[in-house]
Amino acid sequence: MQIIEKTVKKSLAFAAVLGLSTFSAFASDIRVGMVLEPPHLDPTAGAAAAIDEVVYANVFEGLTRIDQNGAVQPSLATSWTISNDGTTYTFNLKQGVSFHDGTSFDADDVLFTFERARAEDSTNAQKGIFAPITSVTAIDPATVEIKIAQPQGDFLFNIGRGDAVIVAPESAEKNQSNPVGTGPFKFVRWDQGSRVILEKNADYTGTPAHMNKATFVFISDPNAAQNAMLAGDVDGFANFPAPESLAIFEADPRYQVVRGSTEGETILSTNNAKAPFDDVRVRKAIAHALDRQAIIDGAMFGYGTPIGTHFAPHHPYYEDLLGTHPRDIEGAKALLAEAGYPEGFKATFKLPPPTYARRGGQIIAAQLREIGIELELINVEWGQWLEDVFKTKNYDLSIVSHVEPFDIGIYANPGYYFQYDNVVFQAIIEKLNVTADEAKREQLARAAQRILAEDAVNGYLFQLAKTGVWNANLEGMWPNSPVEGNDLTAVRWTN
Amino acid sequence: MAEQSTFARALSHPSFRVGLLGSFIFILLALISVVWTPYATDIVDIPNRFGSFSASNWLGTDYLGRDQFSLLMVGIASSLKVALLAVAIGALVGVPLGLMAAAQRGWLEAIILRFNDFIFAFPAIISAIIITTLFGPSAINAMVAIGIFNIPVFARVARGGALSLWTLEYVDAAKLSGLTSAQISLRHILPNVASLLIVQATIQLSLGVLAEAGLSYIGLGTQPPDTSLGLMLKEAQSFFFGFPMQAIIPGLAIVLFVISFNLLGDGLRDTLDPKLTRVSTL
Amino acid sequence: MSLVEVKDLSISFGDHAVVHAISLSIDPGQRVGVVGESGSGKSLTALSIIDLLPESDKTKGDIVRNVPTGESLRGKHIGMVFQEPMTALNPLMKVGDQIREALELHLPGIDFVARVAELIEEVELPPSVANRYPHELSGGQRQRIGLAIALAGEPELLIADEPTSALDMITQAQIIALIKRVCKAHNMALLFISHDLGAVAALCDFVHVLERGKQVESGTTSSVLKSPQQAYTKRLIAAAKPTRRRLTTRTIGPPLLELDGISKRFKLPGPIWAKKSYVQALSDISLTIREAECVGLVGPSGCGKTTLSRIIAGLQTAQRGTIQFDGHAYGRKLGEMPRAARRELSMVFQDPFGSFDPRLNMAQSLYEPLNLMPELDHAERRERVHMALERVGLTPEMLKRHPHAFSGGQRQRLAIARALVLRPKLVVLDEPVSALDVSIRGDVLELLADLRENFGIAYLFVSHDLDVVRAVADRVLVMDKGKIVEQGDVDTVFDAPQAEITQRLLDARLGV
Amino acid sequence: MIGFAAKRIFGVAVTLLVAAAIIFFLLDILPGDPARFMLGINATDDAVAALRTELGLDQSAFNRFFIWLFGLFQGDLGISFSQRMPVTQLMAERLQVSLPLALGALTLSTLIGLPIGIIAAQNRGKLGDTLAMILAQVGIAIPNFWFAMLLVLAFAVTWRIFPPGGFVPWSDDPLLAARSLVLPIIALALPQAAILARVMRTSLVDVMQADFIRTARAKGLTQSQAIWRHGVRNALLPVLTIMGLQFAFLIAGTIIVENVFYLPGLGRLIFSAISARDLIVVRSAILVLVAMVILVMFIVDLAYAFVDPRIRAGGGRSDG
Repeated sequence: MQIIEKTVKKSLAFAAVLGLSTFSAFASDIRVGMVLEPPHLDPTAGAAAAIDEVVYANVFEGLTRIDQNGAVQPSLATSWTISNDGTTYTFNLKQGVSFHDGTSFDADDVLFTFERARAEDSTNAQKGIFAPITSVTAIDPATVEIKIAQPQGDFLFNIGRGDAVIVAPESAEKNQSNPVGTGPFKFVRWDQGSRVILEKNADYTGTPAHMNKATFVFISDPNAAQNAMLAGDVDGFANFPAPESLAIFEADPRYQVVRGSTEGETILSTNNAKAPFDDVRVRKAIAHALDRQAIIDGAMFGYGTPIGTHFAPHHPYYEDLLGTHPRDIEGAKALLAEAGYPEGFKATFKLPPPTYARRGGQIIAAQLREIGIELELINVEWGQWLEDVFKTKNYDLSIVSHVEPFDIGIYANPGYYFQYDNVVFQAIIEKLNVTADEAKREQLARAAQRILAEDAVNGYLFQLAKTGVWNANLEGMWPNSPVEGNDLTAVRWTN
Repeated sequence: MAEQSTFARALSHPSFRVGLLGSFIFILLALISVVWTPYATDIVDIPNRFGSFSASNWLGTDYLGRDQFSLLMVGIASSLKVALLAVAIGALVGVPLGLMAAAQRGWLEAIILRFNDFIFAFPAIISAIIITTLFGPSAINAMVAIGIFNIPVFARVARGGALSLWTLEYVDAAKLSGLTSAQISLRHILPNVASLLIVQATIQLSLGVLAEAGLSYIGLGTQPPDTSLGLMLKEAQSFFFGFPMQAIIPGLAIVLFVISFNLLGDGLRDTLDPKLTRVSTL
Repeated sequence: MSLVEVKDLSISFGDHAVVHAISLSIDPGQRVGVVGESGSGKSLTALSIIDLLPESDKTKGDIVRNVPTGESLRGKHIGMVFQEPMTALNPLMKVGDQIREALELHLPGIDFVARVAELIEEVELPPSVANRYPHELSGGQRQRIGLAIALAGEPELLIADEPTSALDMITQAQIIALIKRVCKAHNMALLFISHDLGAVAALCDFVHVLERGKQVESGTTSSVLKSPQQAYTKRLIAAAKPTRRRLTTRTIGPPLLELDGISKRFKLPGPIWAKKSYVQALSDISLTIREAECVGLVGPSGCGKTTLSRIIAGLQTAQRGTIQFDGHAYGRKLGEMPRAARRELSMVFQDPFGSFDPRLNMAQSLYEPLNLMPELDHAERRERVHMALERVGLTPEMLKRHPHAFSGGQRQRLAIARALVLRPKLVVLDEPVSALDVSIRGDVLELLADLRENFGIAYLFVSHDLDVVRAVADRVLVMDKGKIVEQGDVDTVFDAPQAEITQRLLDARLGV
Repeated sequence: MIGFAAKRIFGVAVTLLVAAAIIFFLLDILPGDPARFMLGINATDDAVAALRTELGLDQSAFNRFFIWLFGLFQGDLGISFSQRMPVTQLMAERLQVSLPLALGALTLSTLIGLPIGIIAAQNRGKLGDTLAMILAQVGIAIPNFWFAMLLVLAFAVTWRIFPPGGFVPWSDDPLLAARSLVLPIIALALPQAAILARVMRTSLVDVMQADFIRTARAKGLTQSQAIWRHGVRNALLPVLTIMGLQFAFLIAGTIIVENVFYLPGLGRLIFSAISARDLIVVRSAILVLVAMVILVMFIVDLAYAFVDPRIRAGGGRSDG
């Protein structure tokens, strides 16, 4: 706190000189930097992660919540029971909770929320969460019953995500600009383009937040982010955008760098339906040519965990498959020759805007050049990426971080943009989806991981790190992102 | 004859000499980079990144371990290319427009003038935003955007110069000789406004380098793995605390580049007829 | 005691001496003239007297001013009027305020408004002029304001540097009369700088003649004019009285050019929705020029003579009327002049500096008219150009040079040569000698007369200078406000003018 | 004067209309479906279709153009696709930053540039003039974003005198708001001031050769009196033109500087709207920027007419 005090004093001194008021924080306030500004603040009507990063667990709560380890915890539902066939969930709701606008929370709100999300004209970005639901019934004001079509292992996790937070019929339509939830923080104001201000919800019935006020400041430029931290204009970034600057913060006792990981598997996306990538030998050759550590060092300045398959290393089901395709240039060349490309070939490489893609792309291009594959780097914006790569699948290679948690199931969809079509894999996923038993689930998940690694469906690069930079006097921040969001409830100044 | 003596007079102008030398060095580096650089710029060498000045890497290496001097040469070349082609776009469209406006007067001139005012209202960055929204960011789009903004600049200078020439008696003499407006514009007007246009071109060239840097900074210009001075500066700025030279080298290169071309333009302008040059203030 | 005495004044820019040891003195109330051609150093001499030389110039010699020097020298004791009435006044300031500014400097405490009104009255302008901006006034009116500013400090000496050379004849005469009147009224000395011997003769008691920075002759005006001692002075005097030339071996032929009812009006700029307003530049002009005839066209500035000559040359079109030239008809609105007609007609312009493209050499410029005769082969073209050069007394070697290598007189000869390349039947001469120094005018006029004699070319000779017209033309047309108000034999018209404007033009002549 | 203004206003209106049409239709051929974009890569097709209808994207381009144009006249620019807020309101908030930024920079650059230019012209060839012009060369040559970053490093990071960026709304704390604009305005204004100083100097040096300065001197004014009373005002005419043209650069500069200082201005609104495929916001914001440039050029024209009586009478400034 010494440093903070010093900063405050210094600023006050300058402020006195200039006759202006100070811009430094008080000990019960926090200013959190974010790179992207949310387009609006309703997590049930948009895919943008930035929405959840502001309001999830702070303003809005779901029936369940995901804790910082990715485990499901009670939230608005204090407890629940699951029928033996795994298709009926009965939730007991928390009593005495009211929304920030004063209206009270009960089973009708849950009913409203789920019906709204399931409706034909729903604009919920994750309609898939609600698809299995066959009925939602309010047994009494404090009990809700939800039936799903077939047993589903991750249902409780899914309804703990931002897309399933509970909203009130009185305020739902206005949540985009004036979010009203039940969480520990109330929405105060959104200065478009600049910041969102939250304040402590005095009527909160759960564990109250430590901070009286929380401000999310939007800083898109990495240099500006660095300057804002150094100048003390923000107290931290949950995910600092410029890994190259982290060394400075690591070396400076005024700051702490919180290393964690995200759910983002960064992969060299490969068009499995397009020659020559439809040949597993070509994909394996690419896998042998990749030097993950160089990519992590060069693009992410060492922040990131290498992965050998499409699975988060921090997940208990993770299988270490890094050794499947060790770096082996000669082996890679041999595989290429075997596949009919002794001289290599040319291909396009579409790079979306994030640093990991643009920088990583240059490094990967240099690495693949060693085995004779010449890549033409094409920078694309997200809109174009969605259109070209994701929708029309008009691409050879791309690089993207898949940030959905536990999303190995996307490989079971042959229409997904990798165009990976493997019936064995599809059967495993189908089984996994209806299995509730932990041990069996783990077994199936590990089998799926092994198939992906063996088939070298994509180039598996690294798990995107979550590198928070915070004022050294803060604690309680989540190091990891098991779910999109910045839960500030436990964050406090250490004084 | 006349050009030579102009050039000789310009050479006695000290700022022109400095500008000429500077521009020459930059252009030379750019030209050499087309055929040769000390190292290839697409080699990634992570262990040797952020190398400092050394005998093998004169200006050190960048964050991917690439040779800074080679990058600088390539960066100068691509900045110059963008600025040069932007000038070419501006001149090739703007000069004929300006000459036409001066030759025809009347409604055609009115339309061209309105068009000029209209384009002026779209700073390069706004054109760049629109073009980028349509086609995605790239050096070519930056060039087109800057080029579009150059069009009215050249049209203005060409028209301004041409208008005063059209009142001269040798133009009447040419008309009496049966020359058409187009012939007169090519034979008598263009050569006489050429010096004005050259001055303007050097100025637009330096503005183009600056504009390219600005566009690259906000992500609308040159994209990696290509490089330009602006992009180098943008990328290096995040290492400023650890490796300040990474930013200072391209930053300084931009400043010197722009100053060189400005001095060159100033020197040329001062040497030319001051009456004629008044139309192109800036 | 003299008011100002200049002793052995020399001025140079760098190594280049412009004024060599000039001496002159001005007594109180005396009117002194300095005559010389452009570049003779007369303006620099004047500027050095009022202490306004650019800092970069080096001066030697003494200037004794028997008036209090220092800050009050300019304006209070010496006033000055400059040549260019268009640029000599601040365009952004009302003229009354510009006069008032001088009063505030030199006569603080008086009633400025009243004094400004008096000064404006003194220079014979209506009082309302005080609230006008310079661009709202004519050249003559502006020059009067310049004079009022110079008079504001009630100086003992007025320096007038070519105050009338940018004005038309009538205005020039008025301004000269005005300067003379105010000098007498205030017993003010005058230093009058001019290239025009006539103007000096009209105004000054004493005259100094300068030639290329050297003083060649000084004396009372009457003695210098009557019995000039130096060759240069004699030449100047002779040039001011051009010799008369008439056809001797040739006779005037049948009509070559006939204009019938030519009218032209210009639209004034204004908002698109406003009612359009026009100026009638030419109304119902009819005239005839015969083969080998030289027709003079005179009139005050703005009378439409330039527009008329450009319509005849096919550079502009008329809205109404017809032109018949050598069997071709043209000149109507949108009417293109037929190429066949263009071959028979050329033009020589006023400004010898503007009439050649500085980037082209003389060959390129002189071959240009042959564009109209694509049927000629190279040898024939060459022959025509060389012949034309020979006729104006120049040699083919000069063709390689660029315009800047020639003097004004040479360029005008080259311009005439260019006009002759086509071997035209009619040449429109637009003030062909006005921009030339007096001493070379005679040569050019002589050349023109020879060409007419030898080749039977007809001339339309446009000029503001009645003496020149009388010397060269057979017939004269007098224009005023877009109309031909009088025409006839030169002698008849000039000896017994019928139209008022002819009389006024004649009265404005400043003979030597 | 009124006729002159009316003529100009007519021209401005036509230009704006053409600009609106070009901006609208150019951006209409944009690839990428805003609805899909907003809902993310895993959204179902019904959700996307539902959103398309809600956003009015299923209507023809001409219909949407006329709805937009009609809205423009009423000050209603529609509802943002992504933020679901009236575009007018979004932009009003951003203009609170962009407008003071641009105008502040214009004012500051004028206050710095013109006096330096005048003093340099008065001391032509002397040490002060040379120094000022060398500084001006550097000022013109330095990229404004880099200059801005160096300012942040010095004044925000090292000395912490000014915030490194961000913005507090005027209604919150006008002092803090003004304070957050200090560095951005300086970053924008100094390069502009360098240009103005050069133009002012050139123009004044030019005017000092004019005949009417000689007349003023002959009248008895000292050199500096003549410059201040007659020279400066005349020299301002070309400077005014340049200032009008430079405003376009200033606008471009604000877009760049907003990024360095993470200011919630129009530029960043455009960028975030582009990445969200929020065309209605992109269009309106671009149109507002273009309109600002056109308006400033119009004001410059009026100012020109105000200063120069010749134009008031003549009905127009000859171009060039």
